[in-house]
Amino acid sequence: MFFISRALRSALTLWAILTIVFFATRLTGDPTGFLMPPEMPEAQRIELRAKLGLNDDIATQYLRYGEALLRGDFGQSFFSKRPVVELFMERVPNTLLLTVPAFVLSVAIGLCGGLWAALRHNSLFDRSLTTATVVMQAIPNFVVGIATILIFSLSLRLLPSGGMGTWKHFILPVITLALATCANTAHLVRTCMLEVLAQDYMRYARSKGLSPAVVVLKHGLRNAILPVLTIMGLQFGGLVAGAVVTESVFAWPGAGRLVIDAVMKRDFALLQFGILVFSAAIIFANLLVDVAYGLLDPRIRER
Amino acid sequence: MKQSELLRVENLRTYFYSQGRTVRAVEDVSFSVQQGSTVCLVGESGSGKSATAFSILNLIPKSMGRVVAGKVLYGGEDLLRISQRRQRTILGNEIAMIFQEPAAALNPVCTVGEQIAEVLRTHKQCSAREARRQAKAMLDRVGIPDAQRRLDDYPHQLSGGMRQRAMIAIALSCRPKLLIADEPTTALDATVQSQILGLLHELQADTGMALLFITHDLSVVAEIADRVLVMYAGRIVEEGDVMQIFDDPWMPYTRGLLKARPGLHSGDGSSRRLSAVPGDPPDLANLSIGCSFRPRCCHAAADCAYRPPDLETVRGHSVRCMHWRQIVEAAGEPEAVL
Amino acid sequence: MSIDIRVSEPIVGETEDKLVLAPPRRGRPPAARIISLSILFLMILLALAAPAITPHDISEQSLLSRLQPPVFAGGTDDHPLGTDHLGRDVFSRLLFATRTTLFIAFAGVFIGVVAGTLGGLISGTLGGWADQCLSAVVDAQAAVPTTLVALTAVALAGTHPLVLVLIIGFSDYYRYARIVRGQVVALQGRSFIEAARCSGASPWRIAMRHVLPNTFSPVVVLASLSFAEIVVLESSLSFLGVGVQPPNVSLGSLLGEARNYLISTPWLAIFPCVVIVMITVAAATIGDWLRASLDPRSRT
Amino acid sequence: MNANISDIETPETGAVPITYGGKPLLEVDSLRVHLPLRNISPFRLKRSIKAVDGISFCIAPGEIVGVVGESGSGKTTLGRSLLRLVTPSSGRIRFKGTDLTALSSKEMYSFRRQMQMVFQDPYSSLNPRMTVAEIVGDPLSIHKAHLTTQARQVRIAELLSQVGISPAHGSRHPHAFSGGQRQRIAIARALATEPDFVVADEPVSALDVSVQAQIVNLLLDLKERHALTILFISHDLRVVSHIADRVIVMYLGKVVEIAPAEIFRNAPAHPYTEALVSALPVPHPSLRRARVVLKGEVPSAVTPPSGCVFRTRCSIASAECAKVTPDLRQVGAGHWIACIKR
Amino acid sequence: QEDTRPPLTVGVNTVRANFDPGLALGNVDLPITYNMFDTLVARDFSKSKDRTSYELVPGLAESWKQIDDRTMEFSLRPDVHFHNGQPLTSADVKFTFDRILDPASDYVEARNLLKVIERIDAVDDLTVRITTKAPSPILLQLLAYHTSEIVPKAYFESVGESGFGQKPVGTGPFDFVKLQPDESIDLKANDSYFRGRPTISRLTFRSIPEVSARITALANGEVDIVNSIPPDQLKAVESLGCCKVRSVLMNHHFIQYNTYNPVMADVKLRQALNLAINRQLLVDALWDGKATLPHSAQYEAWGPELYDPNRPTPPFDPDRARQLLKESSYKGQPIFYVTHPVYYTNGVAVAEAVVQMWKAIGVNASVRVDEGWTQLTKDNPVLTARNSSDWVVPTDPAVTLYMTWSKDLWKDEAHFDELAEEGETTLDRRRRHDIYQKMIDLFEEEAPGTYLYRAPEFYGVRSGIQWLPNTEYTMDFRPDNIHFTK
Ligand SMILES: Nc1ncnc2c1ncn2[C@@H]1O[C@H](COP(=O)(O)OP(=O)(O)OP(=O)(O)O)[C@@H](O)[C@H]1O
Ligand SMILES: Nc1ncnc2c1ncn2[C@@H]1O[C@H](COP(=O)(O)OP(=O)(O)OP(=O)(O)O)[C@@H](O)[C@H]1O
Ligand SMILES: [Mg+2]
Ligand SMILES: [Mg+2]
Repeated sequence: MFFISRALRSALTLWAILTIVFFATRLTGDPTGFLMPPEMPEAQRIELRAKLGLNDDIATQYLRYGEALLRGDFGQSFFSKRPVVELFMERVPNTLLLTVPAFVLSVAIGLCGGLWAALRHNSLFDRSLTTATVVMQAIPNFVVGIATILIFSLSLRLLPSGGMGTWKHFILPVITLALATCANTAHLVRTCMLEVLAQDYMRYARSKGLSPAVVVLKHGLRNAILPVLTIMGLQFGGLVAGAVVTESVFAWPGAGRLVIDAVMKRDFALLQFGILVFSAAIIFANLLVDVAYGLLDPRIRER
Repeated sequence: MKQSELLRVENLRTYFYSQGRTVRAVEDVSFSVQQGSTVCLVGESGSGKSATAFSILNLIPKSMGRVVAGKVLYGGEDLLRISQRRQRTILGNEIAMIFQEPAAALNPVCTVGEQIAEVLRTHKQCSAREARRQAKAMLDRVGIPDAQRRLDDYPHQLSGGMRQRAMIAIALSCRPKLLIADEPTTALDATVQSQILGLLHELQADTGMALLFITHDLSVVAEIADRVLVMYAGRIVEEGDVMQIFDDPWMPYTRGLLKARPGLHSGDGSSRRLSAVPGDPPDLANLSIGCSFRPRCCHAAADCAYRPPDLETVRGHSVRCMHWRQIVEAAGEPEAVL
Repeated sequence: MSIDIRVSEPIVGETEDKLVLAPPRRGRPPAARIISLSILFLMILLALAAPAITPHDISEQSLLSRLQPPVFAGGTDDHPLGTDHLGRDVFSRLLFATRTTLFIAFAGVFIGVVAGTLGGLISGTLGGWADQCLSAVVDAQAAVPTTLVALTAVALAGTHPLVLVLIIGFSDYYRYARIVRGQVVALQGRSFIEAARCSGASPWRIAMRHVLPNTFSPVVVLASLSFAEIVVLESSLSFLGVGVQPPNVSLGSLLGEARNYLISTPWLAIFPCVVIVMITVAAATIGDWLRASLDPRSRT
Repeated sequence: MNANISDIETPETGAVPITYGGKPLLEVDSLRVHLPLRNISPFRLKRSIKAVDGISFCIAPGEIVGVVGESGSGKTTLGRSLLRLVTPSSGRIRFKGTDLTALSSKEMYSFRRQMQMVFQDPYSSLNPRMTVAEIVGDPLSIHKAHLTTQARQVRIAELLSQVGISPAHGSRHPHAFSGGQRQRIAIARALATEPDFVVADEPVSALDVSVQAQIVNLLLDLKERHALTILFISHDLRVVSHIADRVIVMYLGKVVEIAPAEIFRNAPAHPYTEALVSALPVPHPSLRRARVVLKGEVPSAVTPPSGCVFRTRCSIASAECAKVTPDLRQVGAGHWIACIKR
Repeated sequence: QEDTRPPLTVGVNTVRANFDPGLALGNVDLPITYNMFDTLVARDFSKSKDRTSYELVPGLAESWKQIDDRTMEFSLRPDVHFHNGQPLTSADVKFTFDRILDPASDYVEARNLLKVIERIDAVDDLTVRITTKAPSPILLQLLAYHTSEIVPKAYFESVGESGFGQKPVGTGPFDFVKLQPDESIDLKANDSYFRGRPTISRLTFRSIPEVSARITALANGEVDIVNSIPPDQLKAVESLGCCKVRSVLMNHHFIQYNTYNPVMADVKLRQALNLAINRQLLVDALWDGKATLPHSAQYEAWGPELYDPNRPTPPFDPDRARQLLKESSYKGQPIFYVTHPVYYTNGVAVAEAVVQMWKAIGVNASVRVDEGWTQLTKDNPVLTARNSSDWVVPTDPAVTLYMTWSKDLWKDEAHFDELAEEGETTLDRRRRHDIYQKMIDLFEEEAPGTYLYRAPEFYGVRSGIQWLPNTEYTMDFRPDNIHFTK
């Protein structure tokens, strides 16, 4: 039941997002400028607008769109003339190929780094990590991306500069994507772990004569991971957003670039669906987090 | 009655460091615990009772403070200087501790069963199944109804009293020689408190373990103690047999405490006013040189401010006050509190 | 491996009080704060004074002396940090860029904080339907990646710095709203709020006088982190071509311009990067410190 | 599904038990506070905790009435409902003859001045971000807005010194004070509007033994000097029996006994009160003895036992106790119990 | 048997998602479609050394003859097959144009270009007849343009418009294999190509949007050729040691003034602005000296009959400009130069430079970057000037001049339009010469805009590959234009 109400609310959220995007795009943009070269005369543009159904008043357009949605038709791209669902389904796996390993990597690095820093609170490692996290968060993704290309690809000739293909193609974009969020995760794990370390149950666990590993991993991490988990849902959103930029840098044919293109060219149907997909993904990620939270934290379960 | 010494604490000194201040939480504390006896450590909040307990087990987090000096002799070994590995074989096994707040001390994400079994598996090398069986037996033992089901409950699913009993079950599962109980009944209702006290007493009689019982409640002390240590501002200010403390308190602080208690059968008629100990507990980060009770002491004299009083022992009854003789004489026998 | 929370080290021999009484170093040393504070202060000062102190006009071009290296790499004194692809003075542009970026970040954070705090406060205080609606809006916004929101919004509404500021501020407010709302709800259970109700304080008064000040700490921390994120967001927008546009310059747009020159003239990118890092690190440090000093408990 | 049985069977007593010493200041009649529980599933019936379940009593002016009972027995909820901090589900609260339950929150405003509360935890009852003077001055600026800044300062200083805090410390934040001092500040805040009635919810439970007596004395002083009426809630029987004129014993949302303090101390009638008193640790080691130990756990307030709520732990309970819900009945002067066996 | 021909990978800006030649007319599409499709009439760039002009030669049509002023008949080359094996017939040709000319279709841009065509008739299997609405001097040019690339009727109808865009089938040298939009498109050699067997086995276009990454990929050998190298990176590419830079002149970049704007309505102001621009400086500084200054709105490739080499290049005379400005009604009103953030190489840089030059003569100018700049209408108060570029192919003034300038920002265009319409329907060469020169005169006088330079496009090519670009964004990998030396 919890899920039904959650799902309803999510659906409502998505509808709201869709509506806002719908009106915002249509009130401010005209895709025909992007559909034809600048050299085309104005009459052609008007003809094209009519063809795309953009000359009707916006309420009519909205109703038409809503009606199509009810039929499960999300429209087609102005540019490729293909159903947007199809376009996205082609791209989403690519984005997942990038974001999922990046997410795993980021969590792994973040977890280990944060844990170690917390355990060695105020050590050199801890201080460097804290500084590094702030610095990492400060350097834009694309700078990291291009810099890694120049270093590993141009100078060292170790890795390809972009595109998909072999496993080597994954390394740079995944690392680029992971770096930004792993700094965040590490910082968070550190903070949470420090808090947990100060808890009575940690001392109590030690007073039972348990080994340090058991104390830290079983009693500490299991508690520290909980707040981290909540943030991880949000991190996923950040990752998706980061993917938009990273995909552009590494010529990665993912959904992020599709959406950027859609924004830039006012490809309405594509943009609407894109934002829908991203939002749904993030909402879903947060839902997963909630479920995981429930599984990991018995205190939540009964509520 | 011949008793042998189980634990001996010598000149223990523990400081906390926070926000650039040094909190002298435990200052030169010495005492010993005999096998099978009950020693009560009394003192108001912040007087360093818990700090003493944690120092004994070497559980002061490095990030917060240090055991600065002292020895904790247990079976000829100094618990503060033995290896970590050796320490772990003693903690939870030969010396167990019950924490002040069971709600905070039990790990919220592990079941009670897990938390009991964990100790058994660590110290007694039981199989998982055996540990679980023993865990259930322990829960039964401490009087938790429906123990089998409760094994799989999480701490938050238990009532306060049950949580405290679960802690006791954990502490007793390896049959320790010494149990340090840090205010185990403070957070509990009167009826549950009496259940727990009864339980501890019973278990102690069964297993012959020694009990270091920390509390701020003198009536609890009256109920269970053999020997009493009164702590004030990080120091032991009075030590003696329970009868000595209750019948013939020497330290003005102890006297004040005893007098300040509302009696169930007192205070009818004219004045219901209690005789309060004036003032507030001291700040352990800013102690003056002299007697730390001086600001609240109605018998304070000028020389109390100059040097700290030493612990004076007469007939196994020690007191840290320079003027105790005069004070006791002047007051005569304290009126019996009934 | 020995682990921090574990035991204090075994004591070796007798202790010398002097050694022991000195508290061990804890937390960020104040030096970091002072440095951070002076960096940020200096940045703000430079930014404010930029029009007066820049050696060149930021759009003053010298097409014949383009892409000159900085002075330490063989450039001339006239352009201490070299020139860009139109022969404009990088140093001057850097100062102005810092000015724009600081403005966007400060104003963006300000809008976010004000809007978010108000929203969270209203939502948490009123509860019921108002809460449901506001939370739904906040959820909706949290569900769309900020970069995308900003990208879409900027693409649609234009790239004027003020528009940017508004968009950035409002694409960020939901986080404050969430935190504040959570804090408000948590505070409802605290007895000093009950005490205020008991003395007849109106819900509004409780919200403003009793609840609001208690939400400062988390908001300040978040704001200092957001500060960094906003700087990064702004430059990502520049990268995607919708950030601050000429003749305005921001650190992000400098980076965006410089990205095609990373191979031949990398310093064009390095300078703004360094400034961004300095600003954000300083902001984070100061945020940390502000939080500590806003808390009356830690005041002595 | 027997969740509602006790509801049906509890007769509306109507008559308010015992008026002790003249015209009551506060009359509580069949007060019920059922707090809704957040439901796991909407398919289940809406459940609620019967935190206070049909309580009637009254308080005379200048009286100190103690309320004792185990944790969760509804003491705090009772206190909060008297001040309309939580809305009663049914029943009436008459303060100086006005039915508070019928008032809108606007109309309640003028009564707020006359009724105040002191909370259990002195650490969370003071806003950490306000100075002590601000805390104490806050009710003044609500109810005495006409005061000049000057006059307000004077009043704040007065209040602080009344509770034994140096007015010079007014600019400090609460964290700079010890627990006992904080509790005194909280009392000063409660006194700021010169109330007639104060609910003191466990005001000494969180305090050190050595400081408890100070607060108790302060409250006694105030009662004497200002003819303050106090509802003193505590689980510490000793303190309650010491300070109170009459004691109300609660168990699982119900009153099981109301007795004058001496009777409560010396000859409690209800088996629960007996057990409570017996559970008290002895005051002196020489008095160690065997005791009546209550078995079992307090039942859930969501689904309380039928009939007498205490029967599950009562040593003298019989089958009848499960069927009959005992009413409060008078057994002596000002002494009422709810038990069919005694 | 084993294919010993090397594969070739090309790094391009972007690989889009639709390759229907009627739609894929963007600069980024042409390099790809050009290698999959053919037109009836082909262009042969090899005759001109710098490949900025071409001759029209038989393509899919073996020969053609003028039937009357409005009709032309084309004989198709026999034995041409589409990639899917179907032979090319007149039905395909008819279908190709009919699909575009259908007023309900999406081919708005293509239809605008081909609007002169009235009818296509299939005379027999290998003969088609094209009837125009009026005599058209540029019909062959139009038929050689990308919009006129021939698609297979049967296949197109079976997969539909969007299906065709995804899996195009043509007659060209390379056969579509796989498309991964925004990543790459794979083509393989069409060994039965009617102009001969291609010299490369596979042709891959990889999307690499970042310049640095594109250069890196070239340096690494991940790709063999890249396009769109900014002039500032030429040295970086050359210094790699493994690559050469090839360049070719493309179209003109110009500035267009909004003469509807009350400020810009003053011709003296416009002339002053024109004179204030130091074009040579732009060319030297921003284009590495590789751009050229045009002789007004003319392309040499128009041929000697239409091109007048004696027209001067636009002069730079700041003093005269100041003078004119003083004489004009201009009173310091703001003048906005609107440009797209990335559309043109150096677009923003030039804008900033030009604005700087305008400021130097005392004009209150500033740059407005707006990625919706193509949509700005004449009544937009901000728009006073914007940059744009003209058409270099089809190489005829009818296209270059009329398509560029009879647009809506030039208020007094009536006479210009009349001339243009006449020029479009006049077959007489001398008359056309006069018409277009007249139009250029008009343009120069009225100054609705000004030409800046003819911009080059730079390609990086790994050594060992002999390949030349054309004056158009097409990249020609037909057998005669790509060879390997080793
Ligand atoms: N981590 C810490 N950092 C700084 N000071 C501390 C820390 N832990 C305890 N203290 C201080 O040390 C002193 C002794 O604390 P301790 O916990 O031993 O008191 P206690 O007697 O157990 O009190 P209570 O009855 O409240 O449990 C107190 O003044 C306390 O403020
Ligand atoms: N806001 C609330 N929502 C739901 N249940 C509540 C709420 N407040 C109290 N309760 C429940 O109501 C019952 C009575 O609570 P109350 O706080 O009045 O007891 P108490 O006698 O004051 O206990 P204590 O001695 O622990 O303070 C308890 O079971 C408690 O869990
Ligand atoms: Mg303690
Ligand atoms: Mg309570």
